[in-house]
Amino acid sequence: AQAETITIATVNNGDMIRMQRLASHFTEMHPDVTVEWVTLEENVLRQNVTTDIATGGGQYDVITIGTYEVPIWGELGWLQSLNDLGDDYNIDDLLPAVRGGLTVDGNLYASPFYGESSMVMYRTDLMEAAGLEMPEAPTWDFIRDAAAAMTDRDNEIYGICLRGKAGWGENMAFLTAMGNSFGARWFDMDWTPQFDTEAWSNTLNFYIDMMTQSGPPGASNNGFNENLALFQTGHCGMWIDATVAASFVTNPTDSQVADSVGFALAPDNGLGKRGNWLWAWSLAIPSSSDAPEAARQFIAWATGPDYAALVASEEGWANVPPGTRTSLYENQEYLDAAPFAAMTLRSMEAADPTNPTVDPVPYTGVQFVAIPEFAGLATEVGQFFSAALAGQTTAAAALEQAQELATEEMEAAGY
Amino acid sequence: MGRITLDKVRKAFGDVEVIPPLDLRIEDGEFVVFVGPSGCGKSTLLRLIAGLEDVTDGEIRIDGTDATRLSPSKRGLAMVFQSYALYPHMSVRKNIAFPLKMAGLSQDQIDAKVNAAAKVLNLDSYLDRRPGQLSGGQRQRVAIGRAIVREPSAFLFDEPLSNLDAALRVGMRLEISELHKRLATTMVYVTHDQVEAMTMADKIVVLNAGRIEQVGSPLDLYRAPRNVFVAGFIGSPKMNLITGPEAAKHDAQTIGIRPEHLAVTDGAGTWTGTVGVSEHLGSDTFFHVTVEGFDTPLTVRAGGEVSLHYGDTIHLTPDPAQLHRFDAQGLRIA
Amino acid sequence: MGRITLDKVRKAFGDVEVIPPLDLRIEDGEFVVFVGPSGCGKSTLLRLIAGLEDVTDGEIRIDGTDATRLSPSKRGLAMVFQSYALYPHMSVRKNIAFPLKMAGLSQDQIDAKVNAAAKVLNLDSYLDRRPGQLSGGQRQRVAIGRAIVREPSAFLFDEPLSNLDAALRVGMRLEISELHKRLATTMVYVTHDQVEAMTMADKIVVLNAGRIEQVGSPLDLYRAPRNVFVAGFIGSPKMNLITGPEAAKHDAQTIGIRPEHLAVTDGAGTWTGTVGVSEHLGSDTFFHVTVEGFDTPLTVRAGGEVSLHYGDTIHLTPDPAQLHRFDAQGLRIA
Amino acid sequence: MATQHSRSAARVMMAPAVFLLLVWMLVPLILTLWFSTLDYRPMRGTFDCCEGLGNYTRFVTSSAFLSSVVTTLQLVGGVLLITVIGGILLANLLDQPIWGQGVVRILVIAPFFVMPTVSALVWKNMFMNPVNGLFAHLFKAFGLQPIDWLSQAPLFSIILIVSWQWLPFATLILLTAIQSLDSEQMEAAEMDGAGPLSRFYHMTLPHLARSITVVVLIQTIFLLSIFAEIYVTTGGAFGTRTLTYLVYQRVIESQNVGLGSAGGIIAVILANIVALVLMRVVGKNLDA
Amino acid sequence: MARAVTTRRKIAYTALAWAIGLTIFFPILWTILTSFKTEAAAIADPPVFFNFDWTLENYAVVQERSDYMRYLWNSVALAVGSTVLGIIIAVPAAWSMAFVPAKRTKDILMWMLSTKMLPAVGVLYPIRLILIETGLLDSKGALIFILMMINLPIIIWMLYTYFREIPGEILEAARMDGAGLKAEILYVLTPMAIPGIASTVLLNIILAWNEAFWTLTLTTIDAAPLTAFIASYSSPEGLFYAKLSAASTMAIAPILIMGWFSQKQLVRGLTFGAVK
Ligand SMILES: Nc1ncnc2c1ncn2[C@@H]1O[C@H](COP(=O)(O)OP(=O)(O)OP(=O)(O)O)[C@@H](O)[C@H]1O
Ligand SMILES: Nc1ncnc2c1ncn2[C@@H]1O[C@H](COP(=O)(O)OP(=O)(O)OP(=O)(O)O)[C@@H](O)[C@H]1O
Ligand SMILES: [Mg+2]
Ligand SMILES: [Mg+2]
Repeated sequence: AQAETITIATVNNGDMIRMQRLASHFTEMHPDVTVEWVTLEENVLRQNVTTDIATGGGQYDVITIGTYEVPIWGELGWLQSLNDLGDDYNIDDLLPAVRGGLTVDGNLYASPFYGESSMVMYRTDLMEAAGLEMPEAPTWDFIRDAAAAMTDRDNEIYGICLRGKAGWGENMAFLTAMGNSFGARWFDMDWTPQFDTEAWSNTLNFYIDMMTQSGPPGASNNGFNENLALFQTGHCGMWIDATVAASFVTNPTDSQVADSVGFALAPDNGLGKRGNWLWAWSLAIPSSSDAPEAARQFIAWATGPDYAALVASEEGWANVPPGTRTSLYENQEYLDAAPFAAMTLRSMEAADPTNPTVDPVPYTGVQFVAIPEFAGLATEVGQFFSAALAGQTTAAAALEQAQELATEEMEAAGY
Repeated sequence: MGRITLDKVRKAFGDVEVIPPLDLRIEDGEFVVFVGPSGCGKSTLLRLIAGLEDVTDGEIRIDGTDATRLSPSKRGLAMVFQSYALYPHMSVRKNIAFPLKMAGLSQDQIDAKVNAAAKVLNLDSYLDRRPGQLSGGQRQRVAIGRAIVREPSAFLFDEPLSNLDAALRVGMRLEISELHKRLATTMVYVTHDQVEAMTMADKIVVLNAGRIEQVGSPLDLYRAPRNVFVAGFIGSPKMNLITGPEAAKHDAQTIGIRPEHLAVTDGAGTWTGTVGVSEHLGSDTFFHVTVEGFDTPLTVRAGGEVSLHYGDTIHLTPDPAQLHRFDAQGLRIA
Repeated sequence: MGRITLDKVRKAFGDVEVIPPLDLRIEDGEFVVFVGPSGCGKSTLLRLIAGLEDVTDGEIRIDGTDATRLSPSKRGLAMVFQSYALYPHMSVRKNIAFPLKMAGLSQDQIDAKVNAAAKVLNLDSYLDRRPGQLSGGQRQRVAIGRAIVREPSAFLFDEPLSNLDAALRVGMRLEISELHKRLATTMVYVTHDQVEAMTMADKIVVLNAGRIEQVGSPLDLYRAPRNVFVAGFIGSPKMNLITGPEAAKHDAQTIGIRPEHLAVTDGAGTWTGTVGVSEHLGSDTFFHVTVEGFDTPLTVRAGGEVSLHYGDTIHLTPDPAQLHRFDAQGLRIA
Repeated sequence: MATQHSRSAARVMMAPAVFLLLVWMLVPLILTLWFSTLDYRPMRGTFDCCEGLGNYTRFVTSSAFLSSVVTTLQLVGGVLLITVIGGILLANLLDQPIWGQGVVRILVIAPFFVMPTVSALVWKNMFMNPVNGLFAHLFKAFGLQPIDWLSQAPLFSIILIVSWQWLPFATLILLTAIQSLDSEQMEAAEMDGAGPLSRFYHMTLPHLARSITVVVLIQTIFLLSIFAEIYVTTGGAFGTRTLTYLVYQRVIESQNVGLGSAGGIIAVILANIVALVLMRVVGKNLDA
Repeated sequence: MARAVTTRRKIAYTALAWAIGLTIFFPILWTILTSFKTEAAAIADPPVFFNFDWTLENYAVVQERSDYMRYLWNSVALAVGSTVLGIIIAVPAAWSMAFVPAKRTKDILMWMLSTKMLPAVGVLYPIRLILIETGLLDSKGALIFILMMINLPIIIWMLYTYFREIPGEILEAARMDGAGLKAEILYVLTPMAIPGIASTVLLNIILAWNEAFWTLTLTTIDAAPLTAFIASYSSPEGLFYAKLSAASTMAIAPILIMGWFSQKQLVRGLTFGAVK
């Protein structure tokens, strides 16, 4: 084969950077392929990748995208089908929920690199000091009370850290998932926005009250990274967020609280849905790629079953990208090295993207609505909610604005 | 080799006619000075000759050939500007060499000419300085040097001395006069300083509002100004101009008498007046004398040792041979 | 009401002594002119009096009280700067009113004074213009107006006319002289133009390298310069200074004779020389005459009608009464 | 100067710049104008003709539009106020005799060299973060409750960051202007009895008028398109969404190119109105 | 104004100026200091200033992840390239405006400036589509051209204000001396305007260096400059202050150093004809 160069666009998080580091193994196996990396912050990446693919720029051969984009882009024909990644790929090993989210009309359009759900991470020492014990499947009320009990503002310990930063992938991911457990939904079966419902009011008020009472200052600017930093430096009693965070908070080199972290399922309200989400960062090939074959080889390598072993041998089992393959959770070495593995798997299994809410909805997606308008709409709604969290407006007013905006947008979009 | 002819040359800036149609002949080798009050169009006329402005109408001929549409660089003239316009980023040597370089001369030829010019102008020891490191007089010389090397058919000077202080001005005046004697090249020189005009010119052109009032040798203008304007303009201090009944006595609208042609006479005189401010220069004294019936005081030049005081009454007698008479149009009555 | 006394005033910028200890008395109502070559310290001395520079040593008294450490605004003096230093963003009216406003006068008082000053200076019709819209002479008048309204005990002028053209300079010179006559306020005036010095001053202070060379009335300086420097500096054209055997004949190191005191004599004369360049001003003619044995040509002033030509041989006779003699130190021999 | 010759030369010499700028302005502008009349939503796969003015009405009537215009004006106005006033004071201070003036000037200039992204990141994380930020540490050291800058005073915080970047520019220009103030004029004012404050008010300030105009003009041009600072810090939340940012949201986040293009055209129109007003109000200062 | 300033006043001014200067500079200083800290020390409370364990580890980490030199080279190429190109186009235009002013000159200038007000994101799609059509996406050439166009109005304006201060007589002198238009601009105008041109160049290098919209949206690898480099550090997970600081320091250091070395030049020229 003649020499090819593939350009890979990826997010600047730990697993991806590790992949970048290990890519030399790939190029050893494929000396005819040169790999170029474009590592960007998540939002910049999404912006660049989206504009590129929407205008058919063909700048990238492999892109890192989430479960939100895959079905939409797949349907638009922007992605190449990945049905034949080779025999070694073992497609049936993929977790069904994840695989389902990446498949459109029976075609796999992206191969999951790692998957995640969300769960409760908490400080065992603080929980103990508060005289409480975390159940495996806590309720929201328990979380609220425990948070209040753990909070010690004088020592800058805040019972609960949650996402507050505006963005569809930030606070709205959390709030949408949380809303699911409160019986809330974005739209009814006629695509009518539902922010004027009791369920949403309960969700938002509960969230704001709890954060006001037990959350850290400036929570309205905290996203995943900010909360991670807070938790790692011992400022948080509990943190409900992505399961991948588990490996960071238990890693003693980065985390000051590594030895006192416990895990629990995301809370519920007894309505049959938990407030956890499902997400997978996946690798896909834009239709405009000019080196699809090499890109395919790369994806097969990076998301194939052997990659886990490679990471394990180079950096240890704890660093293996989680949440994509059943086989990983059957590997005892992994389960030993990753105390959070079982909880991660349970959380992922508890999320149901095709049937995310208590009442029926016309859309799929747990913490998002898989329609193109969602990102823009949810980001703006997120700004209303973030402002409510910051105390600049009330929950009721924020919901009203959200309802108004959503109605406007949905009408314009022709629903 | 330096004959410049202006034929009905007219210049308007937009709607404003700055120079109405004007004819002028400048002969080869002549030193012609344009004088006139500020804003009368001296610079404009010079720049028309140089080609730095387009003429609106008329024709400019240099040595007989039509140069009206020629670009400045093609006219074979050299110009020395009021601000000297030296190239500040070049050494004196480079400044002088610039026109030669533009003409495409070889480096040897350039060096030879620059050195020759520097010798003539006493600039040898400054050749490697920048203009900024020179005194005003030296800069002036560099500007002249730059003009000389081109061996132009005529030099154009626009108030070249007005930025120098009085003492230097006298010196440079002499240098330029000597240069003219030596090179015998046509020179057109603009100034509003009439001492310069008088001392340097072969021929003075007195301009007023773009019009030529008189053309002639300095002494012609001094002795026989063609009209009141020239009379008042040439000579320092100014000629005393008297109108009214006193002028009528001489069958004129205006009579003029220069301060140096008024004698202070003991006992009796033509006019009687009161001494006002007097200016003692040591060598001379200028009295301002108020004469009853005259609109303006008369200026009288007397020797340095005359002692008259503020308020003294004196008698003045004009030299009848030097009395100038002008008619109602302001023209000289012969 | 305007007596200024400098007592051993010394000024050094860092290590450089610009003005060695110097004593000077300026009487009330006097018009004192500082002259001297460029860089001799005229401006510095004026600025010391104004308070714009600190004296290094010595004392300045104004009307008998020690003003050495007083701030400029407290000294009751007004200054007119060479650049006029008008406030470009204010109308003429505002410019003139500014010192009054600063003094806290009421608007009525201000208006009255400004109008009075404008009348005196003929500025009535320009009061609402900006300085940028005025001619040089008008600006000069505004600057003076701003000084007048404060009714200072003395005016300080730093080369106020040097930015004006020759004709205007003559006019403004007269205006300032008249102003002095009218106000009878002390004026201290810096110039390097000796015509200004001669015509305006009651008392001239000749400075050279920060030292006073001579103080006296214009005619004193003209008639009896205390040393060679003053002799060469005062008078225009310059005094002819002759050294060598010719001077020795008069028992002097140097003898001096002014151009106007050299007579052109027919037949025979004291000195014989050859005519070089001659400058015809109409009223006068200046000849540059080379005399054998003299280092520099002599300048001779003759009447306007004398006709001598380049290369003619002439005889010159100095007026013995006007011959100045100087010793080896350059001091006048009485 | 102005001969036929030089005038035609001038036309030729202007041509490349004018032509390029014209193309640079017109081609995207026309494309944008065209897009703005389309239902162009790449994510929906629509590229359909003839929304007419629909996108414009939607953009203008959306609840976000008016507040974004107000925010833009507040941001630009706030930064101008801080930088101009701060610049004048600082320039005056730096004009005084001080030891190490050169070094101080270097310190003051430095923020101008910093990339907007970097400065926003540094301010947001290392200074304004309510837990780990330096301000928070400082507040705690004084026993105060740390402020969450970016949510409690979001616009002010952004104004602060942007002002920090532009203060050097204003200071430099004003400093040069102050130093060009004719010293004789100041001395004349002093002789006229004006104290330091009067001199500042009556001489320095009017002298600075022209430079202030230039600062305002140039900064406005740059400030109207402020983006990175908002993107990094608040992402347009908490009432910090400027018009530029709103357009960004429409084009990039909502992937509604038609609507965003309409917004872009409106932004161009508004910016030019601001520019015109600016020229009218202060422009005559430019041509003294 | 050569009156002695009392030492006391000078001390007071000095203290105040230094205090303000250091305050303004502090964020940069703090960033540089933090880049040498461990992540833990970077968020220590109370903050540590100098007494921490200095480490170069952050730089090593950053360098390992992204090839700094390539970004740096791209930044240099874009900044210098666009500026040089801009100057070449702007000098003749500014010459025309300054020395052959017409009635419309002022309007043209203002029009040029107004092209800078186009909100970049509004024309992102058109520009991208054009680049895709021409195959110039992620090419330094295209980006150099775009950055040049963005800053061209400023370059022209600055040069225009400098040129206006050059006495026209000198150019006329050159004409009289036989110089054609090219010689006039090349040998007389340009050398005389060197200080002005230099500061224009400096300012535009800074502006181009810091431009973060187009450089980010139109590049991937071949043309990606330091703004793209920094975009991959803006919020990585976990503790990142020290790494962010290291990356920030690397991104701003070259331009900061250049700015400091040439600050005299910059200060002298950064006046946009604001003075006089
Ligand atoms: N480029 C121009 N546009 C319009 N009017 C002009 C221009 N140049 C000169 N003028 C006008 O033409 C007239 C003559 O100007 P010119 O410069 O020739 O006068 P001048 O005799 O040289 O005066 P000065 O002694 O002050 O130098 C003046 O009224 C002037 O305002
Ligand atoms: N602020 C200063 N610092 C150092 N030296 C100075 C300062 N001001 C003036 N001098 C020096 O003091 C000397 C006298 O200067 P001054 O300005 O008083 O001269 P001047 O007689 O007014 O000259 P001119 O006729 O050129 O105005 C000069 O040598 C000058 O260089
Ligand atoms: Mg002129
Ligand atoms: Mg002086």
